[in-house]
Amino acid sequence: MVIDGYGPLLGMIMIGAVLPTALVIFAWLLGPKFGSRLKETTYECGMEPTSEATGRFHIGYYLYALLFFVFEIEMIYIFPWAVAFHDLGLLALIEMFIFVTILVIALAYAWRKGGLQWT
Amino acid sequence: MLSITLNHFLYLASALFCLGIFGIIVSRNAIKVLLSIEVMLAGVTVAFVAISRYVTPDTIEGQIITVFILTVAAAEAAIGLAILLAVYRNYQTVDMSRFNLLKW
Amino acid sequence: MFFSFTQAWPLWAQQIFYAIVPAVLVLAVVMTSVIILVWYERRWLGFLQHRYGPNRVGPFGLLQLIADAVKMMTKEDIMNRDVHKAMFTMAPIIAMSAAIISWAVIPFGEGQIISNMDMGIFFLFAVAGLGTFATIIAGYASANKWSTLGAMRGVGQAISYEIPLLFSLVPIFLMTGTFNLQEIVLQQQGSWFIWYQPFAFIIFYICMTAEVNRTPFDLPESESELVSGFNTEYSGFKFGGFFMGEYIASLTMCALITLLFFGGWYLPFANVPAIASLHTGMSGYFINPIVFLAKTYFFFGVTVWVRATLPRVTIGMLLSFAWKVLIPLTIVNIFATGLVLYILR
Amino acid sequence: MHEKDLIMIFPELLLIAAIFIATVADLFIRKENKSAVGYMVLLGMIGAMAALIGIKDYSTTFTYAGTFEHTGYSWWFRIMILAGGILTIMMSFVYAQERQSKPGEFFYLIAIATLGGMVMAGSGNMITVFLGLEMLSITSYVLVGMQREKAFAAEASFKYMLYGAVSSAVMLFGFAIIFGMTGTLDLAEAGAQLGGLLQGDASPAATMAMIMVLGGLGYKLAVVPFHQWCPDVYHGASYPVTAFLSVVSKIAGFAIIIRLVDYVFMGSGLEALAAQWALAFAVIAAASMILGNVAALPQTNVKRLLAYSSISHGGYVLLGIVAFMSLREAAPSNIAFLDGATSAVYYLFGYLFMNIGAFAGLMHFSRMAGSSEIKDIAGLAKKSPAVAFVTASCLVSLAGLPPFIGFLAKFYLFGAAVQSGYLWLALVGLVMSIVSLYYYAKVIKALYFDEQTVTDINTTPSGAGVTSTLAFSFAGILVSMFLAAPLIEIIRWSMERL
Amino acid sequence: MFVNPTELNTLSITALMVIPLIGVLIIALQGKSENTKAPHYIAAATTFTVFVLSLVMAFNYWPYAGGDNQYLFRDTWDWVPYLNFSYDVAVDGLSLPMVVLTTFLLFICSLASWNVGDKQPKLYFALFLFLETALIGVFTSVDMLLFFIFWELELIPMYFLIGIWGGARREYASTKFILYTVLASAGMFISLLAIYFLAGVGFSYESVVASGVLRELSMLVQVLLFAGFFLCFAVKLPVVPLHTWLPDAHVEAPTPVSVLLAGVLLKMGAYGLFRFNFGLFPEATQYLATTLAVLGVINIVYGAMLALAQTDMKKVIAYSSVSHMGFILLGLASLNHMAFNGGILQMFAHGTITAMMFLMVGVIYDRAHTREIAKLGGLAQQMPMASSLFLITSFAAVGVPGFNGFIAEVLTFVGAFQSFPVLTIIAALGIVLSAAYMLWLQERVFYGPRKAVWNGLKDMNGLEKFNMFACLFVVMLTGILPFLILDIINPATVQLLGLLG
Repeated sequence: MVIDGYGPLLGMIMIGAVLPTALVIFAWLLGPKFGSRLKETTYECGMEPTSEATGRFHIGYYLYALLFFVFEIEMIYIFPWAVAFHDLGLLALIEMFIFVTILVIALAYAWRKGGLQWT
Repeated sequence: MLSITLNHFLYLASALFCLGIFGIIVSRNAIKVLLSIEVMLAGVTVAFVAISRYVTPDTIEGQIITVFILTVAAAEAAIGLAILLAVYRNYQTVDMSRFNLLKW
Repeated sequence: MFFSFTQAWPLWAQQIFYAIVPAVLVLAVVMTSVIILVWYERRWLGFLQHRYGPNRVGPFGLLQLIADAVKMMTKEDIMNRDVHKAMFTMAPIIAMSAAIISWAVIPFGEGQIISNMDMGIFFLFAVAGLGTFATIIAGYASANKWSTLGAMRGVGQAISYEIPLLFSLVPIFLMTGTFNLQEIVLQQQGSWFIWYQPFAFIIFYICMTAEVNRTPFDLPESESELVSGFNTEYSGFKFGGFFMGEYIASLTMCALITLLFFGGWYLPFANVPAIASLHTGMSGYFINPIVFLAKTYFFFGVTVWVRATLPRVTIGMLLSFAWKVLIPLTIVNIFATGLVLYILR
Repeated sequence: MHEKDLIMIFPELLLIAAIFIATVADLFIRKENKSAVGYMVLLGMIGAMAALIGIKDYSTTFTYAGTFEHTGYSWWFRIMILAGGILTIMMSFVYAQERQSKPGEFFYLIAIATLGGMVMAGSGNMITVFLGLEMLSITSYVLVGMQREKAFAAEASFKYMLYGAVSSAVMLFGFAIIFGMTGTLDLAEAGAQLGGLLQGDASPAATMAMIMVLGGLGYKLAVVPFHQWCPDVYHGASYPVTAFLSVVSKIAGFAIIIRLVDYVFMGSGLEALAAQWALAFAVIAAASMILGNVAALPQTNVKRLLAYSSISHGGYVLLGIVAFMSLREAAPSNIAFLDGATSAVYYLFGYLFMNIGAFAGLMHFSRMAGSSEIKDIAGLAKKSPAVAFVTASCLVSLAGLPPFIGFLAKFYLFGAAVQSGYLWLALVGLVMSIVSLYYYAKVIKALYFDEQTVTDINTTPSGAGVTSTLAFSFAGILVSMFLAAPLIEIIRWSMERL
Repeated sequence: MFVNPTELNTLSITALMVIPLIGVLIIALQGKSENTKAPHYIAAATTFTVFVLSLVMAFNYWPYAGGDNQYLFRDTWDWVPYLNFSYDVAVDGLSLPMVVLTTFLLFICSLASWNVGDKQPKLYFALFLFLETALIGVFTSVDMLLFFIFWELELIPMYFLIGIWGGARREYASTKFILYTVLASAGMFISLLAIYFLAGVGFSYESVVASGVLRELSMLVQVLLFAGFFLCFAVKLPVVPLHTWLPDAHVEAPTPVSVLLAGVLLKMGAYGLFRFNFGLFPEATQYLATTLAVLGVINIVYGAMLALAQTDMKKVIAYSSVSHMGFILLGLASLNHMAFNGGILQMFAHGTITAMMFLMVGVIYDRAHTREIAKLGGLAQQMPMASSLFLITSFAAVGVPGFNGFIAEVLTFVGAFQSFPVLTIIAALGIVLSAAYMLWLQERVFYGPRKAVWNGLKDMNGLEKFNMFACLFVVMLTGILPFLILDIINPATVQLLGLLG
């Protein structure tokens, strides 16, 4: 396969990747380098750092992530359907309705079980 | 110009697949094992898409199964993490060599 | 054509030219826009809050950002000793790259687009989604609990609002039957989609605001709680990377609003032959991008206005709003649109 | 696709509807009334069963672009799987109420897993195979680990998940290779081409693909090289789930394997190839029978014992497949033709009832004693003689003694194996059946002969669910023996429409 | 009362098998009353009905015994046509005496179980009646797979009967019993499969014999197939090296179960040997006849000598069974008309006589709670009726004229002498020994000085007397009028001899 027609895109990606990198390196070269032990401590509003940085997190984040996972994946079914909708009949609409109903049931489940509650 | 053939994709697919297997065998961290499974599935996906493009350009069966694999892989990962969470609650670790209540 | 002079060149040179020149052009527009927008935001915010905003450096403070940029570039680059150095450095680069690359599929006018791919919107969201990685990587690599917490919030917010954001666009796809942004704009020559899909627009607007972490949804960096959120440990240009990435992302979202709901580069009543002729030919080369950018800047102004007006919400309110209100609404909207379209056909 | 074609998946649609309703209803039903969810699911399943029986002669074969097929073969396997699901649901009422923190979910997850099995049985395409497999597997992972607070369950579930995920990835890679070589995902078409490929120049790649696919499916069957998860998972999971895994998963796996074997090896000119592979299958079958039965001997836990026994039963069924592969033409005209596939499916049908019956009965006793160790259920036969009787009958049937189906089905299998020239395999099976008698007798002996060791037994009745499961199982093992002729008639009918 | 059997649809063997199952159902369905005697009555009534029906069947068979149609009262049903397997039961001259013996002993035993069944009576009598079905099935199956099914089926109730209601080492005994039998029946199973594939006419004994395929096989194959069947029957019979399960099972089993074990189950071995081994493999039978005879003689002498050395009453009788089964084996191995008749009559005779002996032991054990010969003694004074009945039983066992044992032994010996003179003379030693151990047992248990410990013992009660006299009646009836049985047996033996050439 010859990569064709994607040349400008490739250029954009390359420039998009190179420019920030270059700027970061450039800034590092330009900037002064004093360094001191105090500067290298974790910043907690001037206090001595306490406890681990990667502790436990609210379970809610995890539940939302799971829900996101499900919905985001379902998106790859809904989007093609939407685009092809013009060529499909009523049956497709009904099928998608059923499909989304399953999603809604999942959402209702999470809702009812308190998965969406942030306490 | 740069010319990529089916074989290149298949090499990539196999490499990913083997990398996944390797990861499963060597890692003791359960999360790494889950990630390795995803890598295996990624290898499979690459193979399907490449074959679909090169061997059967007229049909999209390969792409369809890829979409399904992605979905299922996501579900599997979600369930896997949930189960791992339950395991972690009981064992306070994700080190697989500590999961020894059952005899294997 | 603009670049017809390249036809005499050898093939490899043409390819390199086409790979680089459009990219550089777009990049220039985007970067300039950022510079303008930062000033614009601060002035506009000052006006809304009955204060001056930057007004010392240059006329109307126009050169303020240049000064800021110089300062950013020459600051000391501090990394605390617990950070994961590679990831710490990578995060701002990813944030900025993702924001920049997503402009590859945004048309400034008919044909004025880097890659007119059919999967335009898919590509855009896929790339823009990488920004989330930047957030979480930054938070994790910083070895600071405020950063990590901020990153968690950022990600939670981004993924929650991603769903209604995408769902709200489905009616547009149902109507247009394509993901190609240029195609979508071309279909709006007669009338803008805002008239057909006001709900979709409102939801999209809300989600967009949350997606790019702007007030009232700027929880990842809420100063009163989390110092500066996930970028607390960043300084110098590494901070600048996030800063610029965020502004570019906002701009992208405003551009999307323009393209999807407000007719892109088309003036109002573009189906009237007199106005339609403006958008074609040589005049189109200039009018299209100008109209497009003008609309985009306008919507950016609206977001600033919102920022100046509304207070910040809490994370619980924020997330449950997305799941309990926005997602059901978008789903209803999808099927209402589908049904109407089916009946009309 | 036609609207008319929906009739052939009507049973599945009915089941899906029931699951929907149950899922939503579950959200609003109070914890002490969760059995209602079970009844809803059960009703849906029975309706699906009725619908399935109703569409037996429905003529259209494929729907959804050839991915789902309604042939006699898929019809029969769907019936078996659905029957397994119904029995499992019935036996889990008491369990779910007493031991589950989420009884409602428990019911409809079993229904979803059953649906997955049915999709697998009806699949005509690798996509559907994969989807059905995963629908079955993923819900099974959850079911195994549903008692989250128990370390056993969580660990078993995690191990099962790892095995399952890796196996399905391996199977998919095998599918990918097959897809690359044949250019189609259709099972029949790909299988037909694969038969030739296995013999030709591309044989190494095709062989590898075949091994990967069979290996990926093999874990569902828990036959020997893929069996390690089985005792642990059975041990960690609850009784209904274990019964479900040992029956429905196995039947669904065999549904695919038999069909694959038929598509790939049964073409003309592939006799030598089929013989080679049959030998490989025979070795696996023998290893499963030997390992399963021998390893079961020293077990002291009922569930582990039944786990190993289920490994061995997988081997027995494979024996039928070996016969199926080697027995290409009808035997001398004066002998009834012993069809390997029919014998395997007949065995599976019997296994369905005897295994679920055994699990249901032993669940009852374990619940009484509060432990699933054999020594703890000792002497409980006196406390509930009827249950003990059915349990003992099922165990006797598993051991292959008359008057239950286990005997006739094993006889059929061994007969088919002998006729196909695998005398040694039949002998291994026979000897191993006798070995198995020892450990089944151990359980019966504990129930009947030994003195009761646990003093504070739980005497609350197990409810109508367990009772009716046992009744159905007993009727199943008895009726499928005494009405063997019509049953085999039906199975043959379905095998001819493979 | 006499009906033409060909028109006799109302009298079927299936009915004989179904009636006990109905009994099982009735027992199972009657509530939770654990301690009533209801199951006892139901079982007695059921077994009695079956016994009467079998008698009616026998009387109806009698006029047709010598006819062309060998299998009468035949019920067939095409069970699994794909396997050529059918439900096919019928009686001929060989099986009818066995069926009557079975139903008779079951009836007697259901009465003898009056006390045994008190522990879980419902389960006990359910298994008991189930056993009856299985046993009738074994003796009437024409289809060999069906025979095998019933053969295995009989194990299950027996396993429980010994295992639950047995003595101290009941688990050991029952496990040993079932493992021996199942392992041995694998031999039959393999031979069965082989016959199925070699002959290719399905499982029907009749059609396999008629096809004559087996006779065309090489002698080696025939002998191997013969051995497969023989292994199975030898364990049941039992032939000497395989007999070790028997004393254990007998000693541990409760009295009625011992009666059945010795009276019916051992006959299954002899019956199978006679019907299947001899019928299917005539050449191999002739080839191996001497071996069988030698085994029979070893059984006779070895069993008798071991019986002499026992200290437990039940073991004495158990070994006497081993010895007596040797007579049957010798008779069958002689392959002539008279010995065949004698052997089969001996099956019947031993069934009834050994039942009497075990019943007597049961009577004593019930009262004294010991079977140690050394501890007993002088019981004749406490239990005169028991003493005299035991003496009569001993005479019957030894083969005194007037009892059916005498006729059987005479026929066997005369027949066997024509074929194996030397072996028969050695076997005669067995008779002498049997007289020795029986009379010795009588002497040690009932005579001698009266022991004070046994002063309180009551004599036999009515039920026990009824049981004993019923058995005695049968023993003497067939001893005095042996033609009652011989007329039925004779046509079958004649036909088998024709087969053997």
